[in-house]
Amino acid sequence: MGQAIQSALNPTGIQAARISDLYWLMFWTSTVVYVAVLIALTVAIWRGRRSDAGEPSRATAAKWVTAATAISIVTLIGLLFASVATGRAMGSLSTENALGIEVVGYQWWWSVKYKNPTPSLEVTTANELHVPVGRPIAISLKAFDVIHSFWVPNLHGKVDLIPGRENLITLQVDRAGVYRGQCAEYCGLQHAHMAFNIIAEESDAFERWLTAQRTPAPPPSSPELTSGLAVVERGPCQMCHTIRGTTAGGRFGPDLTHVATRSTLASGTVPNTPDALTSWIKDPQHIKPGTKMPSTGLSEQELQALVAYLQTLK
Amino acid sequence: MSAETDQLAATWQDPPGLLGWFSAVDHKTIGIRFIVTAFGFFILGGLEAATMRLQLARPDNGLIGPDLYNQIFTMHGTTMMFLFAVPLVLAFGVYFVPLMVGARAMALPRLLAFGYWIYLFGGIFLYVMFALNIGPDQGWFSYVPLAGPEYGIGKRADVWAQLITFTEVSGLIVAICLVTTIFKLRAPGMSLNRIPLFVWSELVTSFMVIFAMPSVMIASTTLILDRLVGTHFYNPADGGDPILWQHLFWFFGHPEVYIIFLPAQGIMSMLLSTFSHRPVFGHQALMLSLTATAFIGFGVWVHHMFATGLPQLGISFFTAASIMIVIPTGVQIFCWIATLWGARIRYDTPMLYALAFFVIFIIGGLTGVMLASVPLDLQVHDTFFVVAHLHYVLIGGSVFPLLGGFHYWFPKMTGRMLSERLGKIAFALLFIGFNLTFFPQHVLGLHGMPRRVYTYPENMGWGTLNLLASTGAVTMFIALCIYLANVIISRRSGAIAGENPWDAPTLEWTTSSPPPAYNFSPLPTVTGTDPVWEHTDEVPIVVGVASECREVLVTHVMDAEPDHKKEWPEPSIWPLWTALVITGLFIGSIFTPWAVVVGAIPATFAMVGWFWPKRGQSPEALIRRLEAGDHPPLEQVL
Amino acid sequence: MSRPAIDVSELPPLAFGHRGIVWWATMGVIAIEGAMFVLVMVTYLYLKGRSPHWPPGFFPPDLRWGTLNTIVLLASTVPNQFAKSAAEKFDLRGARFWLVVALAFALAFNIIRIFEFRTLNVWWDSNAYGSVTWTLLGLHTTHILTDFIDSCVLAGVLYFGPVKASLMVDLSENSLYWYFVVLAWLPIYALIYWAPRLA
Amino acid sequence: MKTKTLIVAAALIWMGACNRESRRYKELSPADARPETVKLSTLQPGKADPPVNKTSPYQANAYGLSEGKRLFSAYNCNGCHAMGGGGIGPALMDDKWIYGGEPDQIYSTILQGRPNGMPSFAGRVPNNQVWQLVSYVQSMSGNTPEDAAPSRDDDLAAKKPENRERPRRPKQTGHR
Repeated sequence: MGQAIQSALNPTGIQAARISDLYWLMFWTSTVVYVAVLIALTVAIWRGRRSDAGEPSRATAAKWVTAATAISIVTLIGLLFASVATGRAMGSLSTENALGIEVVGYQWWWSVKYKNPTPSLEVTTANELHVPVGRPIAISLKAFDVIHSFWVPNLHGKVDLIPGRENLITLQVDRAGVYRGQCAEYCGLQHAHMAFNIIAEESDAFERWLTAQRTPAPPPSSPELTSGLAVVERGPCQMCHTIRGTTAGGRFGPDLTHVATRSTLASGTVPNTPDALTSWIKDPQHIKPGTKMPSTGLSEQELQALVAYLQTLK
Repeated sequence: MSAETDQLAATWQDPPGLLGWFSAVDHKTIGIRFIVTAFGFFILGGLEAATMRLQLARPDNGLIGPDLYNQIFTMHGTTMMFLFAVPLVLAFGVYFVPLMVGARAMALPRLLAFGYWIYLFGGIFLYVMFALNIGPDQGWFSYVPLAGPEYGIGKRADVWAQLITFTEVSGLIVAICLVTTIFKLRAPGMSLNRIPLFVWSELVTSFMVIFAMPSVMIASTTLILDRLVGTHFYNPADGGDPILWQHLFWFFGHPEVYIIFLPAQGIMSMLLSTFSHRPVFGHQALMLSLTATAFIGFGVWVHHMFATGLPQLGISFFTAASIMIVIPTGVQIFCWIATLWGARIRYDTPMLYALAFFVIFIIGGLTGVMLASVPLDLQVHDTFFVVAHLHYVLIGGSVFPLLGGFHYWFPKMTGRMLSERLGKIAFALLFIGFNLTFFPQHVLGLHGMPRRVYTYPENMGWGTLNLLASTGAVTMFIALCIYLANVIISRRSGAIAGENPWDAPTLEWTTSSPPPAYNFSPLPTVTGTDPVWEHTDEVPIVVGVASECREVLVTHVMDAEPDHKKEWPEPSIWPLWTALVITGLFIGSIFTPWAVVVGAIPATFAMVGWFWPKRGQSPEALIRRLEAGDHPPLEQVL
Repeated sequence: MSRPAIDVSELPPLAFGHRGIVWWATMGVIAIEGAMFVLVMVTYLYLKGRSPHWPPGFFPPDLRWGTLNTIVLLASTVPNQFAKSAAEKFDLRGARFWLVVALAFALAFNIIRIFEFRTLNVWWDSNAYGSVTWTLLGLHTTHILTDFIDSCVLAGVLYFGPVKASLMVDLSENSLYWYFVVLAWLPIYALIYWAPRLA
Repeated sequence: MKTKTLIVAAALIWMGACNRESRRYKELSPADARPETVKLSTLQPGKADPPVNKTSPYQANAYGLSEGKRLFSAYNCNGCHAMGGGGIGPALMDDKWIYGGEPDQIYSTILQGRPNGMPSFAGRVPNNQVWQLVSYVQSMSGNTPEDAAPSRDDDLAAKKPENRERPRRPKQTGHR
């Protein structure tokens, strides 16, 4: 099944592991029940072929039906307890010294903010969450426009992002790696292209990444880059996008301060390569029909300068 | 005898000619219309499904874009739920309930006709709008805010909401007709515990309709108000709440599933008993389980909302309820197996569909248990696992029995048998195609493929299973074409059926095929659950019901003792006019609230035309008669 | 063949109450409409539960007209009952007279209802509270209006139309439905006028 | 004859509906992105000639209007024209238009900017988005079809929804 980067049956976090245990318990119970019932059915039909087989006395039949019902009740109660127990266990994940992240769902991308008591230390990025391995993570979920749903199958079940409400999902990653998540609540035209990555790394690597993210964008170091920045600041980009350290402060598109460090563009639609970036800026509606990103009709040299500049946002 | 039957035929026939066709009130005529229309929409919904499967056959497919895809999956869900499944299960009731309870006609025939027209016009309305590119695109569940005024752009969501009004009005009307018929028109001797299981399932279903559908009516109405006149029911910024929509919708939406499922279970009991030539084992246990399912069915809606972050304590109750609702269904399955135990089974096509029910539905039931568990649901909710589950439940649990039931009752409705050969081929292909289509989707869901995506990237590794599913969809499509061909051919040249080709036990098989306009002559009485199999010659018949006017015998609710004889409404064109006026009102109110006010005027006139008596005497004359005491003694009527 | 037979030729041509067909139809409608009323009232309480204060930022509706209307509605049950029992005594003259009296009450009620809407002190598009209040009152008004028109038609038939004795049954069930509309109003009145005050 | 009229009527309805309902995102394509006026550089503000078009292509298109509404707040038009009620900038809900309320005039106002604070958005806002804004601004004074104009938004009820505004003929006043 591919590389199972988005599979509930390949858990790499404690929460998902608990769920998949429950799944396999239910799976095998169900299989047994299913086989048992079909065997009973086959036998029932088979006996009909024998001439001497008559109708069972209603008493015996009643006995069997009652027994079967009793067994199913017991089984179901068992499963009920297993389910509730799993639920409790998942709730027990402690959130003290948990890493606090705030995710806001937009049509059709994710805004990610790393909370911090001192506002200047807060980090905003998009469509990509870096998290430390082995430390609980408390993600608060909000929606900007419509209902979305935050779902990383390898790590946890899904929780909805609902306008006017705030939901919380707590998870913990046990193995370093890249895990793919995707919006799971139908949210309009590009629901299909609203993915994100969770990059789990050892805590020092994570801290390094976080501090790097705190720095503003580096100033342009060459004329081409300067004109690239000019496109951002005086052209269309800054209407929606923010690049910290420049005058670009739009709030309705992803934060681009460190866009070059991300692995994908357009919320997991295409890999983040210079070519992909160029064609994305040139004609977004071709790559992601309906996306809120317009194509801005930049001239070729403007486009080149812009892409060159964005490449420097590491 | 034959003089009387001629007289009855003359009395009960629907009037001839085009006008007569539009004024028909015979429950068999209306029932057939319902069934044909429902299957028509089934074909459309199937075509939409096929289109989606083609689009998903391979990754990054460009066959149809997101806009059209979203409209199509919304149309598919809406069509299958509101224009196919519910109308069809009720339609079988409309045709067969009066026959199975030995009644001469159905209660409230004009209302019934009105219900059909409203349903038909609603369906046409939806598809015309779809052709105009105003097809709903927010999902058959229409979650706000996506369906709300700000994000539900244009009139598409209004079309959906108004279609709901059409179909719910129709469904509620049919439910009332069924309940009244089952309670008041049963043949003498058919006490409650002798009601055939299919009739009982229709009764329970009708009650579910009556209490569930108002919820979605309120939901869709408030949605339209939000969109049209700017109310704030679902606006979180002004005291509203999107979750309120989900409560209102699923409080209807889950019972809806059982509304579709219970009548199919009733058909199952009929089929198994007929083809094993035995009374169903545990008749009353089955009645109880149907009823219990209905009751619990109203207590499980929140399991569609586990991911919305509702308080943990509250939702464990709904987990428990959702798991426990399996028990009554289990009881039914066990009783059916007991029925088949050692029986000499005839493997005609209807029976094959009944047996397929076990193989397919039980899988759906078991995955249902998984979905009831909060933690597991959080993983598979809104994935293809749920798509697989719901199709195993609704197609395996409902469509298969319904198709079997159609095979079973086709002779009664048309007088001709369906071809067994074509029937079995269609069945085999359908069975294979179905599992091919939907079993892989369990795996897809577990491997992270969400629902309602118009495409998926190559590197997710979902391609193979999706291709498999699409192949299965094509197979199903072929199977259904064969089924349809079988119907068309056999309609003309099928073998003549006769009264009771399957040697089935219930009353509808004691009259000719197709049944005469007056259903029965003489009117039957019953002494047990399986009248045909009990020695019919000692069983008394009913005499003394007039044949020169539309007179119907009304009986007591409990023991079905004869109570009084009521004169039945004549055929009338007014239900059609009223339906047309109401249709105009509904469609207009998508664009302006004033349509309701303006439309009320012709609606009133239509109502007057409907209710104003055509025959009778002048009030003064009647007063004189009544004051002369020319009326049944009061102790008789009170 | 000489099969035993049940002879029903002596049975009456109509019956009142739960023995009749119309009663069951009416009950079906009452069940549906009742469910709708309950659901909107639940919606009201749900929204109330989610709001820190109630009514949010508006004065509660004026008691005057609403209370007056409640009295009118309760009073209307008297002629309604007379019409019902007259019908069940096959007293057509009395029945249609009392029906007209009941209609007068209904008319008065509908007129006062206009003032009720005008003294709700909130608009439907002000906020969710306004929306649900207007919807609740509007839903009940539609029922009053439809039953009003319905009764007018019936009265028209009883005075001018060709009539049959079976109309007495329709009349009696029509009064039954009026009782439902009256009973449904009481909890709605409590919600619209008193919930904002007691909260 | 009758059938012909029917067909024509049907065709008209169809076109009307399609125009209202079509999601015209494809039009935000590179070709149409630049303002319809000849300009040396997109980075040079102001001085744009009046557009080639006289009316907005999104006048009766629900998608374009709702996009316009979204951009109106995204591009912070609210900052000065608070919900069209006016503030630092003039009100947009009334019938008084300093520089004219015709579509092409609004278009020029957005692209060129105006004295006393209205900045130029030339080179910052793609052409089609400008037209979407134009249509939305017109809907604020009820000058777009009722069935296409935006309805109430999921926000505090500050103003009447655009689809319930009664139309006001724009009057060019030249002053506030």
